[in-house]
Amino acid sequence: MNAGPSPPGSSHVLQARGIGKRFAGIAALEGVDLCLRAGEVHALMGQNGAGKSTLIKVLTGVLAADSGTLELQGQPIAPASPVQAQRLGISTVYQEVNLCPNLSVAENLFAGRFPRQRWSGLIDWRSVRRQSRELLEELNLRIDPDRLLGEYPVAVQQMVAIARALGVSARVLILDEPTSSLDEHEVEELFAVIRRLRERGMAILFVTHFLDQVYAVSDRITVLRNGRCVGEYAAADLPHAALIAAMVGREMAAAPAARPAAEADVPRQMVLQAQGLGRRGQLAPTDLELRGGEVLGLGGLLGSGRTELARLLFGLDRAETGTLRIGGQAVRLHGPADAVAHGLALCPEERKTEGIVAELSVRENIVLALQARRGWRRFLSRAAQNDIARRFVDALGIKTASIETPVALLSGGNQQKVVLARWLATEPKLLMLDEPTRGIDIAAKQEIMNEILRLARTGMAVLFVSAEMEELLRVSDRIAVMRDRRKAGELPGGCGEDAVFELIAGQ
Amino acid sequence: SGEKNPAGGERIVLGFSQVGAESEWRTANTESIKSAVQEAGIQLRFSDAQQKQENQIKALRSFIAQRVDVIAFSPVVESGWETVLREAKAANIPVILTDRAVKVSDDSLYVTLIGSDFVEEGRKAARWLLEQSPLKDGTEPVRIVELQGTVGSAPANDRMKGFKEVIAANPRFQVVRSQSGDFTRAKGKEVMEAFLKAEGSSIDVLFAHNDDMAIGAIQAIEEAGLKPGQDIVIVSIDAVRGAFEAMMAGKLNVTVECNPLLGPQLVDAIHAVREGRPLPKRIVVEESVFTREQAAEVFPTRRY
Amino acid sequence: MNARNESARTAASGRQQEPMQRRRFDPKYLPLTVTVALFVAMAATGGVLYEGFLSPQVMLNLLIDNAFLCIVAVGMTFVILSGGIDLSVGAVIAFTTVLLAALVQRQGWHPLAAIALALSLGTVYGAAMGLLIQRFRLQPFVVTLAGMFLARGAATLISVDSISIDHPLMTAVAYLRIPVGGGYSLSLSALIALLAVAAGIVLAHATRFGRTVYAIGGSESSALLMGLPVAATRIAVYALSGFCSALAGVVVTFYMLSGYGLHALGLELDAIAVVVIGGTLLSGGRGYVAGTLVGVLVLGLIQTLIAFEGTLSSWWTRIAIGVLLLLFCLLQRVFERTRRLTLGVA
Amino acid sequence: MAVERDPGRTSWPRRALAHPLFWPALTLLLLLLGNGALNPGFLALQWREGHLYGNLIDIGNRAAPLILVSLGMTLVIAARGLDISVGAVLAISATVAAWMIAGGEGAGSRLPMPLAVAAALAVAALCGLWNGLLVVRAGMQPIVATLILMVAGRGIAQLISGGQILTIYYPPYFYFGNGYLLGLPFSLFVVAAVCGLLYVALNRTALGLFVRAIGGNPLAAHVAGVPARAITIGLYVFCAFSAGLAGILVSSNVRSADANNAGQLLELDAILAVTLGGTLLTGGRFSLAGSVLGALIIQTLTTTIYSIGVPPQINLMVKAALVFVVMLLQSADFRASMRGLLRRRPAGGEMR
Ligand SMILES: Nc1ncnc2c1ncn2[C@@H]1O[C@H](COP(=O)(O)OP(=O)(O)OP(=O)(O)O)[C@@H](O)[C@H]1O
Ligand SMILES: Nc1ncnc2c1ncn2[C@@H]1O[C@H](COP(=O)(O)OP(=O)(O)OP(=O)(O)O)[C@@H](O)[C@H]1O
Ligand SMILES: [Mg+2]
Ligand SMILES: [Mg+2]
Repeated sequence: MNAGPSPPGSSHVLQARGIGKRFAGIAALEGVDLCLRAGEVHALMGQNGAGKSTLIKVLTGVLAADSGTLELQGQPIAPASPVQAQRLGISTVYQEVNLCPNLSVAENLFAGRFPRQRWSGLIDWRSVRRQSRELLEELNLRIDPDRLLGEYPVAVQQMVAIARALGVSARVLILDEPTSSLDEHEVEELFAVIRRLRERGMAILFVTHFLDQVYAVSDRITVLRNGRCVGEYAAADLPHAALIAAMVGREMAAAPAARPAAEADVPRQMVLQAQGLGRRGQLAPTDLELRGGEVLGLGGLLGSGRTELARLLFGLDRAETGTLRIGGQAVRLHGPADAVAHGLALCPEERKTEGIVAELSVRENIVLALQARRGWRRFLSRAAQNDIARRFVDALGIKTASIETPVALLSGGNQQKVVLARWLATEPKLLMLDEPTRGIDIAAKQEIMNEILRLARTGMAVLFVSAEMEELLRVSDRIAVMRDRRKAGELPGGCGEDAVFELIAGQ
Repeated sequence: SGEKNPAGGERIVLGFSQVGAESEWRTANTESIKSAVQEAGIQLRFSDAQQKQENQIKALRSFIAQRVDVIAFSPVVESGWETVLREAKAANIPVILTDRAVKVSDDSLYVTLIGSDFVEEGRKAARWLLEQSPLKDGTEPVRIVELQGTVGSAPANDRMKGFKEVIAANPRFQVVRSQSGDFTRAKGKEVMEAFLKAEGSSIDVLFAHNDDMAIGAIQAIEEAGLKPGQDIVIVSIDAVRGAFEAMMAGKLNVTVECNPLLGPQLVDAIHAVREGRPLPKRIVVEESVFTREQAAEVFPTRRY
Repeated sequence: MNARNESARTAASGRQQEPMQRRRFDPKYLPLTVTVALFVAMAATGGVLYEGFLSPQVMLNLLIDNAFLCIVAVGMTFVILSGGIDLSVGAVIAFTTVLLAALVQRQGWHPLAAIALALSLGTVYGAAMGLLIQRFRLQPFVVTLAGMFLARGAATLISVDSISIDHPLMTAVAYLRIPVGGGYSLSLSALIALLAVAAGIVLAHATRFGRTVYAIGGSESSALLMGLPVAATRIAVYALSGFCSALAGVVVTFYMLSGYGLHALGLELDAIAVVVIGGTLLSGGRGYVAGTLVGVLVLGLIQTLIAFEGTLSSWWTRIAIGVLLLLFCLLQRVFERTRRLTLGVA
Repeated sequence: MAVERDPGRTSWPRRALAHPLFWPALTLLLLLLGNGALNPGFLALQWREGHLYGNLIDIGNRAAPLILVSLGMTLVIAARGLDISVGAVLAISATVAAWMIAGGEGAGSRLPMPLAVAAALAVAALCGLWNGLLVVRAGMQPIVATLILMVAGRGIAQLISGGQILTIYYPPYFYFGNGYLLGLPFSLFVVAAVCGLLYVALNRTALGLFVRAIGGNPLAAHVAGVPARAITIGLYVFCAFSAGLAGILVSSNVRSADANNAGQLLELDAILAVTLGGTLLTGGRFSLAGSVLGALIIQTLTTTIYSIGVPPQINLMVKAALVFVVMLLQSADFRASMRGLLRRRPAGGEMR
């Protein structure tokens, strides 16, 4: 196969025609065509619930399509399971990290294709270790391959999943939102690898909600809307606005909602005050103040301790040092139940493990925290629950068949919205959001930003953690920067990107 | 081996492995042995096997490791003792069996067996039925239901065998239903309830492999509106306290004694072994058959 | 932007280099270490309290008397690691003993032929249960419980009475003692048990099958998406457990020289208990075969302690077993927690 | 899985077929009808001595303790726990009650009966608290934590009873397990009361939501502020309490308490009932009504075996065969492959 971007029409590697898939009444895909070419990066775009992940699952044999055909290099194929797809040379990273947290990083990289000692047929652990180092190196990921995967945060797990997919020498690489948890640096590492693979002639399918990323790597874009193909475009020919319009189905004001001018006249009440809050191995003693009506952004690199800080404030981990005052009163939090009772809320980073309860319905997931705050006796009536659930389904544009649908059946982005809705529904005094917009499409993201700002205007304090610098700068009144598990400093909201980066770098 | 007792002589150490504490009968058996051994000044290492043969073998091994002077045990089952008994023999520790027999290829592996004969108990129950029960004469067929003990257990197997053997002599007597009641009151009652519903009131005799099941069954019979002891003749085995109470109330016809009070005989045997006196391979325990008429008279003397 | 970010990253990443160095102690092995340490402590306590407790033969007896439990538990470890459970093991043992005894004593089979048949039957039986569980998505608990009824039922069907075995080859093997020096000896069964543990360790940690078992226990859906052979592995796990049960049945047959439908009553619970005490999570995915061996020894040690005590009535025996179990498990938890905290792992 | 849950737009026969209780209910019905066919008197009910009399009544009365225990077990399992000490707790509660009431023939009760019953239930609840604390506070795995009480519990019961079967001679006590109210066994009313209580607790308060959240994802529930630990302890207490209640029924029914044998292997039966009722042992999905049906199925099976007169040696074979049939009937995958109707499913199964 030749290197470099190939002209359109050349070497179709994987071609899907007229794919249709229905789930119990909902059409997730209808007549979708997709064509992946060798040596090309193909972006698959669409709003949350548009059908991207479903399409990928069909391509890789996780789901059986109701209609349509698949061809791999001209040969019709019908992978009936992920194993078969892998054997056909299709390597996939699914949207949720689908690795085993109880295995070591190295094992996750090589499960199913362990190198074996020639003489005994047993797994050759030395070469497993060596090869994992090499693989991780390729992504510039400095982690211990012998540690359990579950000990690392999602971002790292996502990188490992990518490394695993890269390790298989495949013809087709499919990445479903690989960058949702990564910060810019990791994304760059990934893109470098993707470009290299493209040069080697691999066909790559790439899903993301970040427009800049799309334009940074992809050659071609297919847009899905409500399960239908809107069109296939060459990336170079499709302006930003046109792409957004194709996804959303209407023109959208590209201008982001601006942070309202600081309303200095509103007296801001101290909501939370942390002094010397810390825990060995997690966070050096840290001071932090949060007032009603303000948004405090929390910046820093992956692993810099932002999540830890939020967890300590919420009582999810027990603080070893320091004091916490909520509304002027010194409190000791014994757990989230305590924190919720004090009017705190934490929308956690890890949606799959700490966020959704997959078996419960959308309604139940949304009212869960509110109900926990009310206690078990003051049961929300069914009508009240329906009301709340409907309100948030509308407000956040959660795409679901009904509010009684189990959350497990929602698309990734919509699950994230449900978790967010759960915490918004509690109307807390302090709302802490750890990467709340992960996997959420651009339209919804704007709505969520607006919602946060609206809430802040009503007097709520907001702690906002995000890996996206723009987002952070856009909503924050103040920005606290974490570095190396301690607070490196605070900046006023209006400061530029540069100031923040300098603080992150410690210069 | 052995420790000095206050009198200066060697104190005999007995390792005794009991089956468990699964019934009142067993508890009485344990008590009898404990008190007899204590009176005789023998030091007792007691081990309870919780009804498991594996545990019992482990206990015997640990007795051997502790070098006790005599080992006695009530085997959970008959077979499976060969290996460990050989080890005891190799360690020169005499073994006495109580209550139940074992099947071994080499008789010299144990000194003697003190215990009841389950087959004979079954026979006694049947004989009473054929020879003394109110149903002994007549021409009508006699319909018997049987409540068995735990399936596969030695007492259940043997009592059934003995009973069948004798009953076969008279074709009028027929076992129409037989089911396991696991030796417990609750199961006995439950099974009897089902029997009563399935057979209506055509049951003439209930033969229960132990008193507990009979006591449970009596409740079921009463609840079905029948008179236990009259409408249905009830024969059981063991002769525990509860059986006497039932007999005195006229609800149970007869119980075949299975004597748990083996302690004194065990102590005698131990002394005999220590002194080198010869012992018969089998020491039979005195057992009788108690009827309703004798119940009130015997009851005050019962210790279990 | 990238250059800037890069410098920020290196500045912040001094800590991130750290995991690359080999740590002195891998916290992964912490539970196992704690369990072993507690076992040693318990044995030492016994040694102080009771004369002759620490004699080598007593310790060897732990292995001899628990050989079959050990073998069954190795199979059970795999089942539990895969997130399942197998309640049929005790019954399969009983069935195997009865089958062997009936074939050898009544049908005059050569013991080796009978053993071969029993082992393959056990394996097939396990595989069949695995197939039901996998194919029809039945819950392992019910399937293996019904499997337990069936196997015990089949055993009593062959023979209600216990059957003694006096085939010369069988008795010779049963009495065989392998000297280990100093006048102490092991039985062949104990040796088989040790081999089973060794094989189990290799199987679990150095083969694709073993790692797939862990993966399934960790997350079945992930294992599927990773393209691992979930179905085949799950069936193989139950087949393995069936094989181990049959092997344990053979060992029991030698141990007791008899076949009996009521052998190994309630053994499934003991097996599950030792696996869990050995540090394997009942929910699957975590644990070690080596831990299971320690679990077996711990349970054996508790019984030996009680046997040496020798004054407990039946009920106090039960209470004492419970209390010792409690002590052991509590200490296990406490030490694990404090060590974990001082090591700084979450 | 997705197909079975969809609430909208299906006709009622399809909805009934898809209802999770349909198959357990059908199984029970088939068992009863099968019995009726084999043995015409099986389904007959008579009016005798002021109450209903017949196999169906027996099944209900016999199943009552198992139903109670299964209900408690369901909730513990729903929250990803397991309680294998229920049999021992049943024995303890029965023994405590019997010991406090005891007294000789006609001697009346040693202590007032309400006190005895209350004490028995309190002791049972304490056992549950103990289990719950071991699981939640000490962080032990549920099966080991409850194994401890399972082993030691019977010892404690025997300690109280001195290894004897405690016979009860106090007739008022017999009412719980043998008495009739409105022609039906009193025990059924106990069961109904507990079911009612549970219904209210789970559907009229937030407890049901919390329990399901804990079972679905304990960590997420904890993060959401659900008092997961307290609730889990509470569930163990309830489970033990229901076992205690069952102990009262059992000891009252046989007018004695047998520390060694009462509730023997009850944990297995209870877990079997729970699974037959459609509850997942891995947590997340549970059905109380299903467990009641499951317990009834098990008792019907037992009674069937007794009344069709199979020889006891093959009891177990029959039971095994019936359990296999029951669970295959209930397996959607089995039915699907039998019908061969459903679309060819991917070998890997559907994603969750
Ligand atoms: N197993 C399922 N059962 C029922 N509906 C499903 C199932 N899987 C997906 N859906 C529905 O199909 C639609 C498409 O989902 P999909 O996951 O493909 O969206 P997506 O484009 O990947 O969205 P996101 O950007 O949020 O990841 C959604 O409305 C979703 O609710
Ligand atoms: N890119 C990485 N490379 C190596 N280790 C990492 C990386 N990111 C995180 N870690 C490890 O993960 C652990 C926890 O990081 P965590 O996600 O809690 O921090 P954070 O500041 O909240 O980061 P995030 O930006 O993801 O919220 C740290 O101990 C760190 O060693
Ligand atoms: Mg998606
Ligand atoms: Mg974080």
